[in-house]
Amino acid sequence: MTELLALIVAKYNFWLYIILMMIGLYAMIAKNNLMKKLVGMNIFQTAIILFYVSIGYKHGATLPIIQGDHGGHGTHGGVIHAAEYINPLPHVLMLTAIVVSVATFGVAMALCVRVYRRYQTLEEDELRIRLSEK
Amino acid sequence: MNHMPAILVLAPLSGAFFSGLAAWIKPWLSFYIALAATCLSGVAAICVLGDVMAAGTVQYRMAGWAPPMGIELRIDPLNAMVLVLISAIAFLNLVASARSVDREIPDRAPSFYVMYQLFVVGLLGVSATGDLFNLYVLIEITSLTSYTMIALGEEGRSHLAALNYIFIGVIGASFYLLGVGYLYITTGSLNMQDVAVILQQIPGSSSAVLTAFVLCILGVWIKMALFPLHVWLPNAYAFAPVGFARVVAPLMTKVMVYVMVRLMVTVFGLEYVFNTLHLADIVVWLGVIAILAGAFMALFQTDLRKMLTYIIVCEIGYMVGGAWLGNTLGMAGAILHILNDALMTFALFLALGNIVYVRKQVAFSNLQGLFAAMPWTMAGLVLAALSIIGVPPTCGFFSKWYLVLGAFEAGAYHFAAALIISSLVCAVLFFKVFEICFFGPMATSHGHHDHGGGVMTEAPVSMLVPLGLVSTAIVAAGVYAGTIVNTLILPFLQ
Amino acid sequence: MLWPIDLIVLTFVIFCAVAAITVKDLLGTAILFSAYSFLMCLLWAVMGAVDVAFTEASVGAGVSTVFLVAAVFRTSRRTKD
Amino acid sequence: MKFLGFVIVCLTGGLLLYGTLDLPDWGDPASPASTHLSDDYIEHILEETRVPNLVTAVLADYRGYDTMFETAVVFCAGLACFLLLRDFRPKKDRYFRHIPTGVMLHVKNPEVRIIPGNEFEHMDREWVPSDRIIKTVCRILIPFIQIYALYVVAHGDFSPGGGFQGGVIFGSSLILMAISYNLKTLMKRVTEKFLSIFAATGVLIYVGLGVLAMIMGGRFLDYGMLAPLVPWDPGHIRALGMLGVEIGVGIAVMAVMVIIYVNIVSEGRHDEGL
Amino acid sequence: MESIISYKPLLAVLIPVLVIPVLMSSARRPNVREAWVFAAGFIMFALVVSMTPVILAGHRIELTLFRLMPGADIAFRVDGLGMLFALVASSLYIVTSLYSIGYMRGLKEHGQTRFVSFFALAIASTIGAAFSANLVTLYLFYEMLSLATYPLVAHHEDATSRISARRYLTFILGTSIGLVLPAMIYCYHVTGTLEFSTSGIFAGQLSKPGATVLVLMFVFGFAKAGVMPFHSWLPAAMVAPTPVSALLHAVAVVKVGVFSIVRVLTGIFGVDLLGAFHLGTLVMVIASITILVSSCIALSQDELKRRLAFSTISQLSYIIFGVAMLSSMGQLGGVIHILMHAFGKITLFFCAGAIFVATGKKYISQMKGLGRQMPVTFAAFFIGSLGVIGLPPTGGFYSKWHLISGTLEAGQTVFMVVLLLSSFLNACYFLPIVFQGFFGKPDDAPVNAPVTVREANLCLVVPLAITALASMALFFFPQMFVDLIVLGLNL
Repeated sequence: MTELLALIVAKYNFWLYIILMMIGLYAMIAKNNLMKKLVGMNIFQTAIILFYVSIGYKHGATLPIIQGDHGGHGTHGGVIHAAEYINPLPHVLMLTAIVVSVATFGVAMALCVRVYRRYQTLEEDELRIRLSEK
Repeated sequence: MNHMPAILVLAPLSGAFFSGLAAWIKPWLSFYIALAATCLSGVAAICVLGDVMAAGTVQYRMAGWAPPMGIELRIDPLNAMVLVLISAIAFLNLVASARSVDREIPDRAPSFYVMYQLFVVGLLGVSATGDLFNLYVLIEITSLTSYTMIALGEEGRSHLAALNYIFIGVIGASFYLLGVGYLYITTGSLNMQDVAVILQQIPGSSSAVLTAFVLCILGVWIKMALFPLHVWLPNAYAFAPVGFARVVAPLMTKVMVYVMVRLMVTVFGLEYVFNTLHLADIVVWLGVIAILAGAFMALFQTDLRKMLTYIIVCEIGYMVGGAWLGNTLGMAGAILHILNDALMTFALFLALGNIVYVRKQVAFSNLQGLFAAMPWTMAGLVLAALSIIGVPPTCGFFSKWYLVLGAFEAGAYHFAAALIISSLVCAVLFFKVFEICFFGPMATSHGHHDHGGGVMTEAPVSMLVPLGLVSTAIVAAGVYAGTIVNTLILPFLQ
Repeated sequence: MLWPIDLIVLTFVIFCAVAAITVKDLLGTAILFSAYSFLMCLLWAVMGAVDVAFTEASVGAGVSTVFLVAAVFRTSRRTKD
Repeated sequence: MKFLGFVIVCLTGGLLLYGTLDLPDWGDPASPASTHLSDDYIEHILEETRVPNLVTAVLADYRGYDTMFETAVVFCAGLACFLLLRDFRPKKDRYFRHIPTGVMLHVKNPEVRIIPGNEFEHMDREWVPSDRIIKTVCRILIPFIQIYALYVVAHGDFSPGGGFQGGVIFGSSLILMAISYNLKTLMKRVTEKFLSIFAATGVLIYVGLGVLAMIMGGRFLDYGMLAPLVPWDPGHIRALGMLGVEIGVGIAVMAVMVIIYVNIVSEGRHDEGL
Repeated sequence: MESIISYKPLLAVLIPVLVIPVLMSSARRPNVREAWVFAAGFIMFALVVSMTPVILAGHRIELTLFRLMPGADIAFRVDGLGMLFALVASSLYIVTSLYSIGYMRGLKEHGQTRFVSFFALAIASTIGAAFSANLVTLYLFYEMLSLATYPLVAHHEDATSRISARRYLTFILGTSIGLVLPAMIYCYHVTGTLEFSTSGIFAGQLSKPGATVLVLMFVFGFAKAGVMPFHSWLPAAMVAPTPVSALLHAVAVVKVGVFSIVRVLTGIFGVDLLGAFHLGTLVMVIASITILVSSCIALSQDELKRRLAFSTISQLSYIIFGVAMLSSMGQLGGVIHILMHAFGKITLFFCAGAIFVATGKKYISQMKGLGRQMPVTFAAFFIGSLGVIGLPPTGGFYSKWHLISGTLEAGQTVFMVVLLLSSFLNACYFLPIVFQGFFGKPDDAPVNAPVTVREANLCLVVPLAITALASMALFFFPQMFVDLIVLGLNL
């Protein structure tokens, strides 16, 4: 029982990101409305970001910003212990990922507006009908 | 210090923004800036190829940080080849686009050239980088630009195609990103070489590594439109403006194949892929299915453009199957086919572009009498088609040769059979087209008029010259196939 | 002891995600999506990824939502699913 | 379709779950991810770059090459919205208000020319009598938002934030202006040309700094090489370089956010929005 | 036998190719164009002849152009066999170009420039096939030939030519890609080389079933040889203008098919391997079936060119038959039949064309009494048919004689019967034409109409006279060619 709890505590973050990702993926594949698909896309990407952030997290460590007086003047101000600070690399990657996702989001949005201007609908089934009839 | 690897990528990048700014001064400036930028990167690529062949792998540490902390460009024979290919095709297509873009996207041509250069930057960066995450960012640049430029095509349909492409493409890219995440959490590094070294110590049975591998490969497959995941490709390429279809069709999928090979060979290592995992047979079967499905779907098209897009799907099967045969010959054949298929597809789409330029529509019904009308274009088309079919001395024959040899060596006779059948189907396809172009309205004119005496409505020279160059390249690549394999591909695989 | 808070926020996040893709009103979707992003950035802040949280707060909960609302304003608000 | 989607989703989820089995525990300090590279970063960044915010340091220096392309991606998005949506044809029917009388005119005939001035005022289709409270609050608020944005950009080396966040905040302040007043007010202040030139220039600042480093004899983006150009405080030269690229990123992102919003909200006509 | 490096083979192949742009450019001035054609033809012929003494002296001429893969280059090697074939093709090309002038202008055909250009391309690839040193090069020129012939077959650009051109490509390309290519790659996979060598390239790496499958793939795969059931493209291709049928579908194309099969049997498998697995007999059986069946079909054809086509099919199988006999006598007879049949059959086609141009008659039933109008033509036809049947005083006798004595030598009486029977059939479907031509009464003509001699124009009559005389001459002086074959197959 306890080790099961331990397992959950150890891993639940990963599992929940998987659940979120499945929600997003399902929305992207199965939803009928293009906007919904877009939102699903964003959820999907945020879930991945959550995964990366969870990779970066480190017990007993603090923000990846060097504290204390040895801020400016280099090495002489006491040694830095790697265990004190959270791994910055995943955060960096995820900043980029967020930017990429918002860029894709914007483009997709613009396309949705164009599609609506042309076909007056965003429901996929209706779009299919529109395409087949002409 | 040799900056060529950086210039290779930076020239089109800065070129893009400069031509974006120059458009506010004089719209036509942006085209020439783009031309200069792609030309420069082509020169740089050739220099890098020279260095690589002279002194082996070339490394360039971005910001001077040593990998794995910093990002490095790492260029070995394989990417040197791909880089030259990309920059050359980008440049030639730009030359050919000079006339066609103004006709297709009249009021937004400068922005098109900016996008175009960013697309080229993405492709070059993808094939130059030695960092897994940098690869993701650059893949996203290529995808974002191609979404946009595909949507510049036929009103309505092209937008839907692009949206569809966005959804599938994002899934693909995100899978790749996830795979990189799993790799990162197990190895703690992002540099390809470093990851490969660390993976040596991790037991092959690790489920995380397996998941990472499957996710990365799946993502790349989605991006390269391997058969069951190809649904986005035909519409996207068929409705895109020709000026862009000409460059995305030959390059996008091939670069993704390059990424697959890179992941298999450099990051995970052939040892892991073929001896630890036992997926090779399944994937070869996937390749077989892709080849046959692509070929037969192409058979049912009534529009030249759609037909070509399905041929791309078929060719992807060649490369994936060949790469997964698990022997040097197959891998060499697949890599050689990256080069050859890019050339062939480019030639095909150039010819297509010329035909579209003259005849607007390329449904089979309005291809009649093309041999008389545009003989030079058709000559290029015929050559490219023969190469696709696999007739010597065109390059298609030789990559097919290596692939079939590899299939025999691996005992994968179904793959060899699929290759042969696909060339037969392609022969049927293209000679159906040629028949229409050869006969058609001329059938009635049974008079004394001599061949070529008919009305010549040929495309402008700026579109014919690239076609001619590529056609010669096709033959040259065929004739020197042995040299290419021995000097570039085998050294890489060793 | 961090994980209970973490867990609670996560459940909220999942609730928002499911709601965002099920409501029939796209404007509601936009707002729920904004809430989702905000909770997400809370989660990341808890995990010490302040920069990421900051970005998500400004982008996900801010600009993306505005884009979404703008797009809904230019297209239709109702949807079948 | 729904069923297919469900199956695919379950397969993917299963694969990922299977993958998590061998993952190190969440937040395990001994996991390779938080030991191999991160230790090098955490221990060396400060004396190498003098930037306490590790994230900014890695983002703008160690992985500056990534960030450059990230900015390029943003630029792409802006350009894409312009390419896809921008529509130069003027609307056929326009709305005007005769200021002295307050009468609304609905002009259908494109030939009719009405110059908006102190007699006539151009109106949106969904025109509501402008709310003084909102206008006033926003007029007061916007400058503060913008100052805060500048702070975020400038202080990114020491505290959370950086060019991207700052740019987004600045952009959203402009968007707020467009919402609280109307789109024309914004487009009068920041024209399209201004925005697009900013977007391109922002990225060019980034690339330019990198190329400058190349010219000074270093690798691309090697800010350390810029020391001769900056007479004061060579120790912090890398920090200054990062600040420079952050500014570039900020400018580009600000411009692009506005471009995307404007094009989407007005379907590329730039006349009337929310 | 030492081997000499020389660019002559390459030149011989290149000259017809290089002349094509000139032809295209001089499309407006037909006489200039034809002059160029002749120039090219004579230069090529001269080159080929100039190499003959070297070959007869027992040397070889070799030239490697590109190294594709170890053991599979694009390379030329001139030996006796190739030289024989090249001589036949290049000499007949000149005659045919003279003939085609008369024919095309006589009928005022369209697209003459296209015609001569692709004709030149076809002959170039024929020479290339003759001189190729390994299977890859042979395959290259084989495909080149198939593609170069397509516009010629489809020349008329009407429905029937469309159908038959389609069938032509389907058979030729389909078999070459579907059967020859995999077989070739498999050979390379097993042995690592594709160079022709008289002892064969397989050093016991093949089992009997494997070898059998490969042999069948090659024999059927080179469908230009018209081995049944892959023969039906040839009658279809007869819609092409007669010069095409004459040179290509009686000499160049079909003989390239046969030549490839001969090369593969002797150069890839080698006599010993075939003998060890009794594959020679298998091939002989296939060949003799083709011989008999096609002869019977030929009997029932009324259109002259179709009848000739079917007789070609049977005659081609003679060659395969002879080579598959694996005895020196038989191989000599088979290979020299390439030469003899070429001259005989081209004469017959020329005659058919001449008759068509002069009288517009295609069907044998209409040709009663024509012989008195066109004595020269029918005399030549008579000689040609003698050559094909294999009676003295024509070269055909020589080859037929060797074939039969070869069967006797091997004691395979059954096959001798096949040969005699087929010769009898040949006589049955050729001689009546001549007989009717000279002594039959036209159905439509009045009883005692004055017979006026109305030969076709000289451009048509001269070539067919030449070839007829040549095939008679071959009866008396075959020695040089015999030497070539003996050297080529070192019997």
